[in-house]
Amino acid sequence: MRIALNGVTVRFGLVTAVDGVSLGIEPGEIHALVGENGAGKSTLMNMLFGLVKPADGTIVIDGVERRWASPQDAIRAGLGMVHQHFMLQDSMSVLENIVLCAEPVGRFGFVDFARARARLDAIAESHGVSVDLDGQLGRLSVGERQAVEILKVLYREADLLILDEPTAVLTPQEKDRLFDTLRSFRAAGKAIVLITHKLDEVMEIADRVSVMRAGRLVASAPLAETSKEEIARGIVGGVLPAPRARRAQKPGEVVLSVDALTVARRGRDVGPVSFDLRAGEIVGIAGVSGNGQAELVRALTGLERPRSGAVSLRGERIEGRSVGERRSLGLSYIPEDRQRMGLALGASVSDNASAGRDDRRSFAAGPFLKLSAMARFARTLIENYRIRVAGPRARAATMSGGNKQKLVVGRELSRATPLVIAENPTWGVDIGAIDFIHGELMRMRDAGHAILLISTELDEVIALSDRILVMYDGVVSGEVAGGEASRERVGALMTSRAAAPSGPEGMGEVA
Amino acid sequence: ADKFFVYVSPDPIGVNAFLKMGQTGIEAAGEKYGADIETYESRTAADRLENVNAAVNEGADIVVMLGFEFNDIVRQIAPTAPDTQFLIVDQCIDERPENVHCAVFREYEASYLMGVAAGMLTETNKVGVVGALDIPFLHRYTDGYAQGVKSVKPDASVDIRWVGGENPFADPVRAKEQAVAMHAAGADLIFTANSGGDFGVFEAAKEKNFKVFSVDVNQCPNAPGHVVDVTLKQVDQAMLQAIGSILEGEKNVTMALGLKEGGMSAMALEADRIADSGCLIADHPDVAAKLREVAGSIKDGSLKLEDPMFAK
Amino acid sequence: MAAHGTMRAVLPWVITLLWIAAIILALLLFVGAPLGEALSGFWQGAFGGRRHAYLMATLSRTALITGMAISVMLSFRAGLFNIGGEGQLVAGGLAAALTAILLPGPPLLVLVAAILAAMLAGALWALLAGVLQLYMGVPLLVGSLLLNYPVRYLASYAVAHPFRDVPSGMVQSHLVPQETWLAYFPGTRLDIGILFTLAATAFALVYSYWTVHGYHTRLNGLSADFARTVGLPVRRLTLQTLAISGAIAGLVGAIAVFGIHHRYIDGMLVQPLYAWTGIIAVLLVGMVPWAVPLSGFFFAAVQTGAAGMERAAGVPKEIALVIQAVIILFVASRVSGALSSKEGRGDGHA
Amino acid sequence: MLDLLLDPSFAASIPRFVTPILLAALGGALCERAGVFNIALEGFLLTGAFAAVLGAYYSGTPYLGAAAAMAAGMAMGLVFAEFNLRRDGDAIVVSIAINLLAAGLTTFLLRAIFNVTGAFSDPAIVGFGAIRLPLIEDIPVLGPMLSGQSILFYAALASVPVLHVFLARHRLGLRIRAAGENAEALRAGGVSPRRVQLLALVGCGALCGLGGAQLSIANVNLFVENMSAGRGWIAVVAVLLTRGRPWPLFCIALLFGAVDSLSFRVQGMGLAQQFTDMMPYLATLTVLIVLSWWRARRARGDVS
Ligand SMILES: Nc1ncnc2c1ncn2[C@@H]1O[C@H](COP(=O)(O)OP(=O)(O)OP(=O)(O)O)[C@@H](O)[C@H]1O
Ligand SMILES: Nc1ncnc2c1ncn2[C@@H]1O[C@H](COP(=O)(O)OP(=O)(O)OP(=O)(O)O)[C@@H](O)[C@H]1O
Ligand SMILES: [Mg+2]
Ligand SMILES: [Mg+2]
Repeated sequence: MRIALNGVTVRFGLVTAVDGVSLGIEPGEIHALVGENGAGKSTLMNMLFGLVKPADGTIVIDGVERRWASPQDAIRAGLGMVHQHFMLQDSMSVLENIVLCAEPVGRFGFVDFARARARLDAIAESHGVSVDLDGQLGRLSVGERQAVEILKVLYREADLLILDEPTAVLTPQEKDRLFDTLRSFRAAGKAIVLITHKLDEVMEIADRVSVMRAGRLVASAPLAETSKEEIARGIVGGVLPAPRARRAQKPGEVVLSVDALTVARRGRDVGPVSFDLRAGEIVGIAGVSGNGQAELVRALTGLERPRSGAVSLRGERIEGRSVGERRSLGLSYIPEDRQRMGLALGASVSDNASAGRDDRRSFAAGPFLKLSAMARFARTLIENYRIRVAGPRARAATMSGGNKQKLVVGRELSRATPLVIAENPTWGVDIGAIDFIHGELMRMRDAGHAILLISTELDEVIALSDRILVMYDGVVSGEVAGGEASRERVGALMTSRAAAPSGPEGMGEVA
Repeated sequence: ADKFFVYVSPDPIGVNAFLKMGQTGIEAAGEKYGADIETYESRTAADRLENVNAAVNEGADIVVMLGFEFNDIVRQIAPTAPDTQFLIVDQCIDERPENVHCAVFREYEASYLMGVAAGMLTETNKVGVVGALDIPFLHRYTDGYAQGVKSVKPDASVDIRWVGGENPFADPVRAKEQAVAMHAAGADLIFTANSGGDFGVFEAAKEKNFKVFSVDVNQCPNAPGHVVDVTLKQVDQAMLQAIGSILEGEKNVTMALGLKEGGMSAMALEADRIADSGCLIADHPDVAAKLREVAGSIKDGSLKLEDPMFAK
Repeated sequence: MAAHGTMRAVLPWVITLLWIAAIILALLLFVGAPLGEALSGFWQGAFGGRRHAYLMATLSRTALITGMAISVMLSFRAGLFNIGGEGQLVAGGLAAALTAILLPGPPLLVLVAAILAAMLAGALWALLAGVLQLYMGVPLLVGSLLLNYPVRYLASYAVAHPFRDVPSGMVQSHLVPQETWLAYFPGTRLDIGILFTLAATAFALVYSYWTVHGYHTRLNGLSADFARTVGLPVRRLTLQTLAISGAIAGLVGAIAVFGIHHRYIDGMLVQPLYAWTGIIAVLLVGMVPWAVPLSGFFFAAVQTGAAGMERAAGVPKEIALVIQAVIILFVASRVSGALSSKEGRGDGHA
Repeated sequence: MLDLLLDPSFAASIPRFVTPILLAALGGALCERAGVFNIALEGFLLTGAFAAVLGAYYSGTPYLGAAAAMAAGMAMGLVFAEFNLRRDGDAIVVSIAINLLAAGLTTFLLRAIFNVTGAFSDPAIVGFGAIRLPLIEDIPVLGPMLSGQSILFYAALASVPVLHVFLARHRLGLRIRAAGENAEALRAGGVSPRRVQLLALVGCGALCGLGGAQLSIANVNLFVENMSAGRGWIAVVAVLLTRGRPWPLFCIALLFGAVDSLSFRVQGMGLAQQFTDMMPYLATLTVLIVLSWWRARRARGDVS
């Protein structure tokens, strides 16, 4: 089918997420949609799929203008979407997941699973996508889940496939398998929209590429007529940030030492993991999410008791200590999930800023709070970290994600502890904020603090780290010195033992 | 009207025959002495206090209270409201101010008669009694009954159980369960003295087909063919009399009403009503005769019963 | 523009109030009550009476309801859904009565000892629920609720058998020594118990707004994950908060004993639903501490007012419960969203 | 003790206690699985009990009584939905309010309609009779338990497998489970989770209504204030314990019901009434503690 979006605008309250975008999507074509976080890619596609209502603009399909009351209409019209975050039911079987919301019903509205099975076998035939229909979804790897999502779309006989950052969590092998499938769709004359942050993929598979920035469509052209650099420039708007200059300095004494640490998790335990972290160095931990990073971090920060092994902070054994004790011993932690762990969204900026400080005297007199002192402290953070917010008394929830993140980073870094653990510190944050946060981490390193950077963004790890540990399936599968780190080498390590699909995924995140 | 009487019930009146009698009593009094009447129903201890307070506030001349729940309250309030008269029915308090009056009953005398009947009629030699709550006052019923049974069948066993629970005086569900259980345990005649709960026992009697005794008013029609006899408590009469003497300016009116004074009775003793009472006792002239005889000896004092409320 | 803004803020509330009013009106019409008398009766019953006797009754209810509300509020703000206030209240009341009856000594000392005993009892009972949650994994919501029943029956047993005032004929303890009774305000039947409630309220306000402990528990209440992440001693905070909250409930029990009934009467603290009214009083104002006493007074007035309405217009006073429930449904669903998230239950809110 | 357990009238009494809890719990299960945290079962039960008496009294047949109970329960479900789903009220707050509403409305209407307080009983209230199953009633212990019960008991028994199959294989069942686990996914699939949850609530109301009917026009033929007396809360616990899975739910309900009825029997053995009153709640707590503790131990192996 042939789709045209004309001057589409989507608003969320005061935020204009998508701003007058016009775009054409052709059958038999893979259309890549790129842009930085918050650019509006998902929103645009959600709107096309009927999940959000446009404030303005129209959808024209095969020359007919269409309006959706709900995604159901879009689905009936032959649209299918694989969302940025999987839309699946862990406790259900694969089959149930696929038929959900499109159930073939027999008598009394009971689901006719046999019929569904037959159809799916046929589909598996034609596109070579197949998953054990009776397996429980919760047990599947991310790659397999993706396959299920795609089966869902096929099952509904979609002619337009929208995939929102499908490769973000895939191993290269899984990615290749996915791309083969996409090619077969293209051959079958289906239209495909592929949202991604990875330009290599765009170059590899796309026929046409559109770039969004700040809700606007800044470019849309056949791949042939553009180049990687041009696209990149389009994304960030003008010049690319120069690769960060790192001052060479030899690391100081060991700050954090991890020895044969193992952590429990469903399926296979994480570890044993051993490594040292010295003052004045950034050690990056790379890896596809769900390979044990989350568990490792929880064990280091004290949010979870390890099964075995030793952790010492500046010579002190801490594996048995509480979070509070560890923090006062000199540990700061920038959690991945700012919404739940980084901040108390319901509390004021000031309350958030002073939380977890151990210099009690400076914000409390005996049992009583020094509210003014707390507000003053919040104000300094707001200034030093250029946080855009009404003021110390504003509720944390009113900040945008990037500013929320800046507040968390500011609170933790301002403690100036010998050890900083930063977990995906720039996740879901706009490019300006990313640049700023990276700068802060670097400054800390240069100032002689030890920083453990856990990130699923390969480029981030490579850009910042003095040494890179790669985690795969719960263990450190290799170490690379920052100097000679390349996407290829690290990528290879991220997928070693690639034969086995990497254990149960996403566990860390549900924690 | 120039007079104003208030009746404060200790609990929701509902199907509670005893409290209903208070209602009829106050209405009768209103008629007879040409007074406006109001009824304040209580649900909780706090309600009772507030209701009596309210009665005084609303300028009641006489506040009639049913049941022992009001002792503290009257002690507290009566001294502060000298121009209000307080009548406690069913209870009395010692060293009371002169604007406090009582009318009490000797329920155990009538209950004793029920026991006698039960003792005579039981075939299994097992009888039972369901009381609302294990409190001394209700022992007037349960113990009186038990003594009655023993007096004719010393070897008979009397199974005493209590309803308890959230609202013991109005929980037919639990009352029924107790009756069923007792019947299952062999009791063939069950005395029910738990006001609101009586209906539950009647239900059980109908289902399991055993016979029961009940209290306060003629409840025989509530379970035709299952109620042997009932004790009769002339609350309304007592109220009328007491209010009468209060209005005559008598201080510290005190009435203790038993079989002798006609404040307590039993259907068996009501020659004129027994026939169309619907009570089974009508078909047992021998038993009825025996009861009249026992009642006689209680009235003339030849048979002394001590008040179980103050036993133990 | 600004006017327009305020308009937008106010309008939903106006509509809400209209809804509530409409429902109450419908109920009154349903029982065919003369509206005029009903309303004046309500007003009289809540605030009127000779020498404001009814206002005093309202205030004495307020003392207990607000007390319970304060107790509950401290838990709720810490994200602890402790609905076991009833049990803690009963434990306190019983402890107070028994201490005062059994303990010899000068009245004032006895009174103080009894009040402390009540607070201790309430605290322990609340802690029990906390322990069940922290060490046995029993959700506080359910655990605290179920614990209401055993203590209720234990108290009932205590005053029905070992400590019963037998001659009184009721299921109740003996009277506490007359010298320990709380005095009445001169010329009224209102006891000074309400002063204790005021003290508790003052404490709660200071605690919630200006103490470190209150600050930490508040953070824990807003996000337990966050509190854990920044290293707050979540378990200790939980137990301490429950203890404080239970102690206040116990205090309320003592007020009821020494101020109103002067003994422990079976059911005297349960049947009037003090604890539940306290809970909804907190929910009504979305756990905002300074507003809690006001909403406590409001609900007390609704209850006594309903009684007045019954006297004046024959409207069953049970209407009070209905009114309260309706108000909570409409209002609380606008203000308090922060509860189920603690349980991690309920459908996803915005 | 043993003879007591073998006492046929004891066996026969168990279903009377199990039925209301079971029906309410099954309703709660629907909500639980649909992701609606409904702890207002107590209120739903009470409403049902009252409506049943109302219906039976005016229609003269228990069946219309039961119908009225279901209708009233559903209405409560709608109220819950209105405030929890549409107005986004906190589920716990709404539950508490609805429990109060039920307590208030029933006592209020009791006086407004029948002009009585506390309890209403009248010969015109026709209850469900016992249904005797010829052959089964002769089986020793099970006989009296399975035979001679109200039709509602058999309905409750039947609903267990029905609900099980419904959740497993019915379209709505599937969607209910989805709404409970990942509502966003349902939305993305073009099905409104709210609507699914609304249906679950209505179903819950209907089942609780029947449970209430068992209390008021099957166990007895009258209404008593606060008749549900905590059974709804016990049902809530049963739901939480079993996470709304029908068969385990059935077992728990059976256990709670048995203890409930046992508590009456042991009074005959000289145990103080207050302690027998305590038994059901202590039993519930104990089961809760044991299971939760066991779960916690088992879960300690996991992340989170
Ligand atoms: N439900 C929402 N309510 C309010 N604002 C929203 C909502 N969803 C998205 N936004 C805002 O709209 C903008 C576009 O978001 P969108 O998710 O489309 O970005 P994106 O390009 O998909 O980013 P990413 O690459 O991180 O997925 C962002 O500023 C985001 O905060
Ligand atoms: N659920 C929501 N409801 C209302 N507004 C929202 C919501 N989510 C995001 N916003 C608003 O959208 C804007 C961007 O939010 P979001 O958290 O997506 O920003 P971001 O793109 O992640 O971070 P940043 O834009 O700072 O890089 C902010 O103004 C935020 O207040
Ligand atoms: Mg974003
Ligand atoms: Mg996106």
